[in-house]
Amino acid sequence: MEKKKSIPSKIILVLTLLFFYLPIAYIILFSFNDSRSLTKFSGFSLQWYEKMFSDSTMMSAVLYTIIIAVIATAVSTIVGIITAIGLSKSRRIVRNMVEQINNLPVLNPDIVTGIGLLMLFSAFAINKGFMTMLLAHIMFCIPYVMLSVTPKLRSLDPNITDAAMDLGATPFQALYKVIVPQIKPGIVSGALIAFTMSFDDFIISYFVTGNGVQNISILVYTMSKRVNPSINALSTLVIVIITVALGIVNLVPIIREKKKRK
Amino acid sequence: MEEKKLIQIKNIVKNFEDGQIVLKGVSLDIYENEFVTLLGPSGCGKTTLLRILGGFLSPSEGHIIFDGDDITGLPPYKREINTVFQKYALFPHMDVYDNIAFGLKIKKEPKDVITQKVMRMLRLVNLEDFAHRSVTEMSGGQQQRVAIARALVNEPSVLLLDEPLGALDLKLRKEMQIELKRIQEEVGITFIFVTHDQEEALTMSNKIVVMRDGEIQQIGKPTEIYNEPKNEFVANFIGETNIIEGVMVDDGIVMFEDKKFACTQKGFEKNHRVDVVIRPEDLSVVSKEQGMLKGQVKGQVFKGVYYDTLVETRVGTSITVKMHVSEDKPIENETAKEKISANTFFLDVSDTEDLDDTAIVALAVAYAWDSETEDPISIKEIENDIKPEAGTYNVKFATAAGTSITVNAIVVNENRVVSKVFQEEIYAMNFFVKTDDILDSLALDTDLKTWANASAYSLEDGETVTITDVKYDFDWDNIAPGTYEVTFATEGYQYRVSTTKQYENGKEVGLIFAPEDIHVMDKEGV
Amino acid sequence: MNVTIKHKVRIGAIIIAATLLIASLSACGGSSSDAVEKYGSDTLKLYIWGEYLGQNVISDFEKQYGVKVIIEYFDSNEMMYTKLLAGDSYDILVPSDYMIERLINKDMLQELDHSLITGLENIAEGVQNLVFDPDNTFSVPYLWGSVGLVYNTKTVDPAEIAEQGYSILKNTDYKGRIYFYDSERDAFMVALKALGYSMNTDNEDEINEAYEWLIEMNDTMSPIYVTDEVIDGMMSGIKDIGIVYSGDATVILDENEDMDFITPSEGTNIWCDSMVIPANAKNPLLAHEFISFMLTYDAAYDNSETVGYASNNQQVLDEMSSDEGMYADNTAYLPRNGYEKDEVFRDNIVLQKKLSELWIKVKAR
Amino acid sequence: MKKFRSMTYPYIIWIAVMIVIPMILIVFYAFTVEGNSVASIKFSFANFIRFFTDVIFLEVLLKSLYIAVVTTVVCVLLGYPIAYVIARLPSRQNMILILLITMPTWINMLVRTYAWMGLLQDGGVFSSILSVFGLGDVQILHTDFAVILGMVYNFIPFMILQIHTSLAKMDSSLLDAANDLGADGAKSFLKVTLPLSVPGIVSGITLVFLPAVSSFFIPKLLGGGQYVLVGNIIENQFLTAGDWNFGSAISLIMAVVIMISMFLTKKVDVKASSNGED
Repeated sequence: MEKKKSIPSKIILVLTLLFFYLPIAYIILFSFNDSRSLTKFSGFSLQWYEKMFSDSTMMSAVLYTIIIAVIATAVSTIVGIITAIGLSKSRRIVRNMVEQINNLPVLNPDIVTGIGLLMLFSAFAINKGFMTMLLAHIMFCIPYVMLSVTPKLRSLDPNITDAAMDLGATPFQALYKVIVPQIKPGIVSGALIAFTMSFDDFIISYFVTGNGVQNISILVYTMSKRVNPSINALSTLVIVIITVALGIVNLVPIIREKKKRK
Repeated sequence: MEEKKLIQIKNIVKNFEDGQIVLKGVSLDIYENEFVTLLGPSGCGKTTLLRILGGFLSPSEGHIIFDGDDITGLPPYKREINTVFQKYALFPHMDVYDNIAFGLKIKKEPKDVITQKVMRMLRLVNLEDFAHRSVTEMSGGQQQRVAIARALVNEPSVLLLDEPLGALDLKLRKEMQIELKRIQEEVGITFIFVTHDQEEALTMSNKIVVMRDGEIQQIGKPTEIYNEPKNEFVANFIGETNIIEGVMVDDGIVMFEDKKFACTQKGFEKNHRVDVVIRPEDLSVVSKEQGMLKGQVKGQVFKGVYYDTLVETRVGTSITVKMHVSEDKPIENETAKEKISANTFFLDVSDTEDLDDTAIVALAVAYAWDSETEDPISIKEIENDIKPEAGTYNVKFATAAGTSITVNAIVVNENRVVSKVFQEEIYAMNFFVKTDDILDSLALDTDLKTWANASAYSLEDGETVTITDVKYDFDWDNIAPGTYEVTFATEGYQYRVSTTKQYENGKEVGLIFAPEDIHVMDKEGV
Repeated sequence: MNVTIKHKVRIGAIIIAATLLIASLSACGGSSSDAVEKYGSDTLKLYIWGEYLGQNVISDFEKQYGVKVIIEYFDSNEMMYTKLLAGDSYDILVPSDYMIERLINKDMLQELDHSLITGLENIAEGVQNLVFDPDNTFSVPYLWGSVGLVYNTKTVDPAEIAEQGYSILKNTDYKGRIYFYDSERDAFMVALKALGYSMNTDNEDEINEAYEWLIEMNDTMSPIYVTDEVIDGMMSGIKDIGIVYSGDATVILDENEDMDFITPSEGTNIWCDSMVIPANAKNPLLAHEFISFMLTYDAAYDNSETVGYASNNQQVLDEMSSDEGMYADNTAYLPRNGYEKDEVFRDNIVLQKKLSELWIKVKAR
Repeated sequence: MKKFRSMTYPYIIWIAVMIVIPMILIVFYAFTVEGNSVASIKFSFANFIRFFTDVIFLEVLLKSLYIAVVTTVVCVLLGYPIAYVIARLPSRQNMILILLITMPTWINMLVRTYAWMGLLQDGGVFSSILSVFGLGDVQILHTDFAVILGMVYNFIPFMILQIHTSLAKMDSSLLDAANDLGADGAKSFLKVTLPLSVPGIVSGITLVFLPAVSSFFIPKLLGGGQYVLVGNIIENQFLTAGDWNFGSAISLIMAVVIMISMFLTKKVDVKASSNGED
């Protein structure tokens, strides 16, 4: 009942966090190293950042990553919500079928999904590149959105739409005035997952991309052969972006709460 | 049944990390095979006390003496006490049998013995056939029984029950009450039962402990608690009752409603302020003449066997104002095909500050509508030159299309009635309305209050008092132009009386009661 | 209500922003209309080995022609080939000899229009009329070199390595101290040469012997299989011996004077990576310009200097290796010329498939 | 309601194209040979025969499974106590810690794996630490240890989160009940907490095992070129060797293997939670 922290548990926590954050700290530290060495820190410098920003391949990789993540998130969120709501009203068979298929990309190893799409695109002779990558990302993002929205929908009072329509709302007014606001938390978390999924994806992108379109992961993978501290700089950039994004998503509600209380 | 003390609770204090104090020094003795009920509203500390007894919480101060030795620091699993938890806390990964057997298995009792005991318990709570059912697929009542069996099988000398019936529907609840009582008598051990349901407490316990804000208000047999509540809180909490302020004139003589009555209480010093409690069933309605108290029937609720009749022995503070009803027609704007209507209105000087457009529109009953479709049209602009001093001012209402009407706002001085008895004042204004306004009204009483701007305040704390009563002598459905009187009143002295006969509202009646039915209690005495 | 409106707006904004970004992305690199009307498009898609371009060649080329170069890197000819099969289109490829041979046989290249290429005369002797494309019908050399061993003179006796050649890779004194090259071709080249066979053999027994050789090496020496990692590895002297491409060796020797390079007497793979224009190229005109540009002295110099491989431009080659040249006393820069045991890889799909499978088996042990 | 239903139709088409067809393609390719163009169809088991008749491929498969299993076990053994400790913290810190643990997972897996490359370098941070104990030139990078470490690092958060949720949503009064019925801390953990968190463990296992079996860049980056797991072979078949048929066959086999192991774990789950006590 009364929860307290014992010494061993403290130790466990400290070690855990150490384990999780050591590599990240390492990346950030060595992105400021003034030599190419990945083993000894010989002095502070920003040269790798300069190199990164002047390197058009890296920059375009960053750009592609962000663009794709943003679009994929937006699209998959909208589609995800609409479909989830639709399903919640659909016949059981339909729902189960869709949910089953939906789980395939989640349960399948990414590599399988990746090669599947690879073959799909070349079967239809679609030129691989930005579009294929975007489609792929949307494809694997939607299920995550639905997974986080559906439970919220289940917990809704089934009469609520009827109530709205009884009060004169058209089905779609009922949708965006009554349902959507209520499942908002689910939507937010779904969108967040989608974004990071897309932002971090390597395997699937690796198989479906082409024609010089690379996202950060692919870039890191192809560059990791040679020591290249700009990768650390790039990684630091990624870390910052993601941390900020998360910070916003997690802190905003808390701050709101605080405001409310006052 | 007064036997030896089983548990002594010695001024237990509990305050949580966040500083709030849940128990403020509670002391209580519990005897063998008693059925003790801790009764109180949520947050009164009853559950905390139970958890302390169970050993799930440790008190900040005080001691628990169990059978002579101090068990304050003893962990739950070393206590001869078992608990039936609020939501049963059955182990979802075990079936009924294993749930019940859990404690015995922990004690490493031989298999056959375990089977023996579990089966006996299942019989006790009559669930023989459910031994290997999964607890998750059982009804609330059944889970309840399993929880009890699981606790009892360990043969504790005390069983703690934390609102065990809370989750059940009314019918099941009633059954389980009897069931529980039966079990308690059968196994003959002490039950300590937590609830916020006074009826439950009254029907089951042989000792009730009424708690409030971490303090014990009263300890006693159900009858004592019911008939001689220690204070207003207990009296109210233990059921519907009439509580009247009064003065203990002398031993055996109490005065309320300016009349002296005989009563049985003694021992108060002279002219001591008291609360007088008369239970509804102790009052009876007689003809006005022979009543000890006279009043008017205010309403009746059929309660099944009897009527719950409200008798008002004294009207509350009231005020009467004039309602001028005219037949003025609305102003029509041909070009814009609009109609607009508003009335001259009175208001008090004190109203003129914080007077906003919505208030003005409400007072003037101003509104505009499309002369063809009858659709309402919003009033866009409101001009007024109202000043905070007596006088007549102009108020102009206009729609976007320019359709406008001008009425008077008549500011007058105070128009209020103060009542010493109830320490409150009521206040209202004369007002003008159109016949249509009345005909269109959906809830006339409320509208009248709005139009007359009627309100009432307590003089003690300045709180607003609700106006319960609006009287008028016109016929709502076919009102003719003219001037009418409207009276607004607050609630007066009302008595709850359980009657078998039905009385129509407004009937003048009398009330009688016997001296022994009056219970006098010290004002806020504990 | 306004909740969702906001929502919409936000998403709308995002999409707009995104599209703008794309626009800016494709725009950046100073797209100039004249480039468009001259070549039909102002972007050149280059598919080339990683770590294979001079510091400034690309930016220079972009400036000079007012175009944008999209670069994609491959780390094996096979990877590039598969991509092509998958239908990706590029304007310039820079694969190796045998792969070019295969592309030619599969009609996946277009003939070069020599009238559009300047500087063919500068091509270094070492890479003139190569077997797979004698008169540069399809390809123009980019960089070339050989494969040899880089070793740490502090820990490995030059005499010993000179005398043992590739066999030193099975010398258990150096167990756990060697980098082996992670590509079926080079692995089998080493094995076959060590055994004294031709690296283009398709004799089952010889191949199996080589396979055995590799397995034995793998089991006794616990080597680390790497590709470009070898460069940093040897630079910082993590291991003592490594199979290294001459150019990489040049860079290594440049960085770490303890290291030396040797082309074993058993012979080696003299290879040449050349620029070709695939059949499905979208912008062949610009591609030709690119080839010419890469033949110019400056570009060639930049490439050779940064990457360390033998230049396709004779003048550059001479200068680099001349006494005051930057690779004057760098044993790795100038490939061995005209040694009878050295060979050029020929294309042989069957062998290729077999090797790649055998190689996986070796590694997977 | 009809209106709402119709909202699903576009997505149904979408998944048909983007999910179902690719799966069909994999199966199709797996059972055919010759050529990556859909045009030339030759049905055969050749790919499977090739896989199962060759010890090496089986060895690779086994090795992948071995690595995945070890990873999973380590994740459970380390993840459980962590999750447990966190779950017992007061809600505020609890929330913060969960956030801290999820944070890294948001950051690119490749980036984090790359970081380990640097940390495990010969002469890098770790070997320097080791050299303090006179183990200077112990090879860490390019070893099983490195690969498993990398996988654990990348996948353990899933395990922790799963277990944590299962512990967090467990009604604390169950523990009170256990105590009340005579079980001390240890006993009530073994008989109540543990069995009730089995579902969490199982879903955690699936979340770790799945990517671990198929992962190919962690072994490539941390294991070096000689480190071949199923994932690497598949990658190689598709991107280097260009034999899509064989590649599909292997991924099909892998998928089946995974399904089987999932099925088995599920069974364990059912049993465990049905008779958690004793």
